[in-house]
Amino acid sequence: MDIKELYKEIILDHGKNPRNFGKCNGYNADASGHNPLCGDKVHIYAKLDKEKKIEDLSFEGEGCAISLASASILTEIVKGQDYNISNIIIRDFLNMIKAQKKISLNSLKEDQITTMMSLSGVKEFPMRVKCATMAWHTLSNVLEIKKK
Amino acid sequence: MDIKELYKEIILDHGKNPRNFGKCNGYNADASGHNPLCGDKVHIYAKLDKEKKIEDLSFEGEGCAISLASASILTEIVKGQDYNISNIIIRDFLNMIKAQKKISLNSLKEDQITTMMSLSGVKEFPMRVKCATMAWHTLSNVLEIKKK
Amino acid sequence: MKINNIKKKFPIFKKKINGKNLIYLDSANSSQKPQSVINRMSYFYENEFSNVGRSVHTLAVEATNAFEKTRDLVQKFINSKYREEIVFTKGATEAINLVASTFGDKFINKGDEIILTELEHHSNYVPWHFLRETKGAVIKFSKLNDRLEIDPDDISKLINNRTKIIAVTHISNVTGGVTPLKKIIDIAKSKNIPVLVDGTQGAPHLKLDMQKLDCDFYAISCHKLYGPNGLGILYGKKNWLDQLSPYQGGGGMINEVKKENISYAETPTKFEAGTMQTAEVVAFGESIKLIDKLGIKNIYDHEEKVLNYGIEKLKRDNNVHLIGSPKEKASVISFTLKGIHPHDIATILDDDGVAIRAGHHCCQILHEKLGVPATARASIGLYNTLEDMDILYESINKCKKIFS
Amino acid sequence: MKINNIKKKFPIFKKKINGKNLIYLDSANSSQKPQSVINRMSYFYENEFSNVGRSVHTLAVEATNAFEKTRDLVQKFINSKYREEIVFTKGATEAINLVASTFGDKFINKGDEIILTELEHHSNYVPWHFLRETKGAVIKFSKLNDRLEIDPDDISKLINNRTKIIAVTHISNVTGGVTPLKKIIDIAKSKNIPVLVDGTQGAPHLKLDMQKLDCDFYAISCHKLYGPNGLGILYGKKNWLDQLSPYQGGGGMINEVKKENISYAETPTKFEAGTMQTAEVVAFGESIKLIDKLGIKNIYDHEEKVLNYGIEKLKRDNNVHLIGSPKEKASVISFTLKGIHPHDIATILDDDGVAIRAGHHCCQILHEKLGVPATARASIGLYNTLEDMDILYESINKCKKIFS
Ligand SMILES: Cc1ncc(COP(=O)(O)O)c(C=O)c1O
Ligand SMILES: Cc1ncc(COP(=O)(O)O)c(C=O)c1O
Repeated sequence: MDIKELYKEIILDHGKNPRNFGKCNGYNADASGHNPLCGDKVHIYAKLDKEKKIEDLSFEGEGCAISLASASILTEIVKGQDYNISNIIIRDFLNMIKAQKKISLNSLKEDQITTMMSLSGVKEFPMRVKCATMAWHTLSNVLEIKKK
Repeated sequence: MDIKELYKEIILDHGKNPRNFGKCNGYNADASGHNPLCGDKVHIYAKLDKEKKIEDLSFEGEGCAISLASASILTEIVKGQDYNISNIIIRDFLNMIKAQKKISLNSLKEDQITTMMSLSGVKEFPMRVKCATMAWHTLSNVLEIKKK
Repeated sequence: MKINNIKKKFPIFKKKINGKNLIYLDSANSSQKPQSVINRMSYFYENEFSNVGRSVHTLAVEATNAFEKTRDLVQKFINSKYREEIVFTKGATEAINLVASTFGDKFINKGDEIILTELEHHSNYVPWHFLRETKGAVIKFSKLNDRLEIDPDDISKLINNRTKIIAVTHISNVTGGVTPLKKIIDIAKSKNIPVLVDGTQGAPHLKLDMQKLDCDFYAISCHKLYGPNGLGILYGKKNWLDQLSPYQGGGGMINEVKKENISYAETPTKFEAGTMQTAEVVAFGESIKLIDKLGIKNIYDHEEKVLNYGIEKLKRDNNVHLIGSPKEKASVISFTLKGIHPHDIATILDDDGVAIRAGHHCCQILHEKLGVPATARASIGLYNTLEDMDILYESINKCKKIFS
Repeated sequence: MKINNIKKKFPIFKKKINGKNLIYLDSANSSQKPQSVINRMSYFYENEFSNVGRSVHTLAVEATNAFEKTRDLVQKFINSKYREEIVFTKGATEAINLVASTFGDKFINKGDEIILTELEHHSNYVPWHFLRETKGAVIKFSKLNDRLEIDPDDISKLINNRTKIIAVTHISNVTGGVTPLKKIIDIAKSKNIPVLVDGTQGAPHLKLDMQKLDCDFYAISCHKLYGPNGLGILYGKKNWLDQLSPYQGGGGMINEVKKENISYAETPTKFEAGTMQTAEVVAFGESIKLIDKLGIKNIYDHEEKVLNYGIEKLKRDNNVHLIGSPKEKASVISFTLKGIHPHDIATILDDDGVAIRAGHHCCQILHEKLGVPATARASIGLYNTLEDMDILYESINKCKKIFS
């Protein structure tokens, strides 16, 4: 596969200018992820309201373009979703990367799906899968913690 | 090499009926040897007189035919010799086994040399070298200890 | 795949020993390797070699995948619940040292007791002895019965509230006796005592099922399983491995390293310090494949036929004394020959191409009990045949002739 | 033997990566293997395999001889005084763990100090950290100077009467800096403090002479020396090794085993518990032979030419930031690229067949000091060429284009 399939415009853009970077105001749940082999780190901050909706979502972290872009895209897409939908989005994303499944969410807009799929090239680069999935696993932890 | 070169009549005889077995009367020096890998053991007892002669010499031990025969032959040949000659005999024996050198001792009788040389077949069986040399190394220790 | 023709898959059997065919009866010491294992290793070095788990380039990715695939194969092979329960070690010896050291550090204090048996290999005694030296632990040896079998009732009697662990062999490397593990583990579980099984001799012959067996630790040597040198496996229940501290420190086993403190990776990574035996692990996958293809049950049945045939033959000879008479026995015939030291037997047999082992087989406690410093041991692998037993028998006769 | 044509002796270079030639610049991680090493291992398994040191049959004798012959070769290679000073281990990591554990047991007590440097690999830190955890030892990190060199004067200042050992790398696996060992060892000797050298990166590039260097311990990884996986060497002065207790317990390292007590074998046997990596040790002999044939000095000169050529090229690029500027430097170029994370560099380079490593290279202390979590590292082995540096340079340009 062409290396440019991995480093698409949109990924390079998110990697260089990550959206929702920093701690969002009034966050009430957070968790961190870490890949000890390469040193990549991510910290996810979420503000969850009583109706089980993710009111606000942001991240901090350091790492490669893939991991930053992935975290950035994650916050863009999941912000504003409710718990259940968020979990389905996470599952679909991980399935796309790990099991090469298609994303087919009714609640997502066409361009949101396209954005998520920009990361699908990662599946051809097994050592980079963790870079792409870490933020998503971490958000999953945030939601898990909050449930308890 | 034929296995019978190793197990010569004379070796089998010494192996079955070791000479000078047990503790000799009035021994005043002794040392033991041990091969941890196979469990062979030998203990040499010597009675040394003031003129630096080995008045009496015996051994106890357990092990294979080669190791028993070797200890038995050792006691037969070295008994009655003085220190210096004993050390030369030991050296010549070890050289024969390890470096394939000939024995050429003026102080030994023809048949004594033949007896010692009956063990020369061992050099073709590297794993058995220790069996054949242990008693000789141990006697060397006995003499070393006594010197101090 | 037919087991009858299996010798052909092991290149060493083309070799002549003193002009004779090699009759290899030293598999309990280390087994020979099939061509598939040897080739896999060469192929790996020639085409795929890289360090695993560290770099992101193509070779590293392929190597890491191949390495981890063997972990999956091992998981299936021993039916452990989680793949994280598989730790690669240098051998069974290291596997047992790992447990004795880390379990001992955490759970064994002065006066605490460790139960072993008189049948244990030094590798399942010396590591525990270290705890006697460093911690003041007490070691109790469970006595064998007259058949030289491990007796669960005797183990049961040794247990008290200071007992911290029971470490026991699966199959004796001297008598071939198969330990009644299920009984021992039931007793231990009823008293909440963990059990380590030295499976070095068990793994090559018996179907393994960790979930059914329910032991806490199980040690395997890959080189006795037709695999490469320098590789072993520690199975440990995840719950235990998670509790234990790392064994060796180094690259790959850390989470985060600071000047003041260090945090460690998860199980099993935290136990795999430094560069691993990548090529060996990858090649060991082929051993498992071979065993699976033949079927471990078929291997056992075949070996049992050879074993029983050999025993029957040797029994006919009054000069042969067999060591132990366990009711359930696998793959090992140890014996002494009246008036002939085992070393002499081994040398004379070797002259006929018959490779056996003579010595205490790293079981001095047992040999002290037997009252002999050494025994001769013929051990059987999947490649041995009835004919091998005939040649062994004839060669033993030759010993007697030489010594008559 | 000509070093210019040496790639041909390493079969992996026939391999294509994404359709391109393999430019292997990850030798500091693990080196590729020459055909002679691979063939020796296969040949051994196919024709000579047996366990060593235990049985008396022909195969066992041959295997034992082959095994011990490598010990002789290693002795010559590092010019140690006694062959007993060579202990075979699983790797440099195990070698350092062995010393930290056994030396620590005996000589390090609460409040005693261990001096390391900020340049150390985790394998030369975590084992000492264990002593901090178990014994309350204190670890002091000697600070690097601005060139990221180890500074003997700084080490000297850290020494006091609680200092028990100094453990220091020979060559940094990140900066390539060559440690002024002679100075450090002189200082240490004048105060009677033993020195362990992590020679993992030193051995592949520098002429070793233990008697001249006069360190107390030296750790080597054979897989970085063009040898097989899963094998390392600990050199220790006989006087030290004799004093230390065994590290792992098991078969082969004992003198006599009784129910109440155990006595151990002599150095080095007492440190070689369990079945050793026979095939690996035998095959490693071929690595030494290859290095000897080429001449380690010629290897160094060749690598230096490649290194300097590469550095000069990269220096021309303002976006490239080289890590460290040690005056004496061997074989490693670590760098960062403005605005591009090392992982992305490694992935893009891999697309061109260029295998480098990205990450903290098991040196988090150093990376914390640098203020970056990861760097990119191109490391050079004897098979690398000037052309490899050209391709590296072009591929780095491609990174910049993609990210522009
Ligand atoms: C019963 C038993 N336990 C442990 C071991 C030690 O295995 P290794 O030497 O492969 O570590 C052996 C093999 O010698 C054995 O037979
Ligand atoms: C400087 C240094 N020390 C120690 C090690 C550890 O070597 P190994 O992983 O072979 O045990 C390495 C290799 O990663 C190294 O580069």
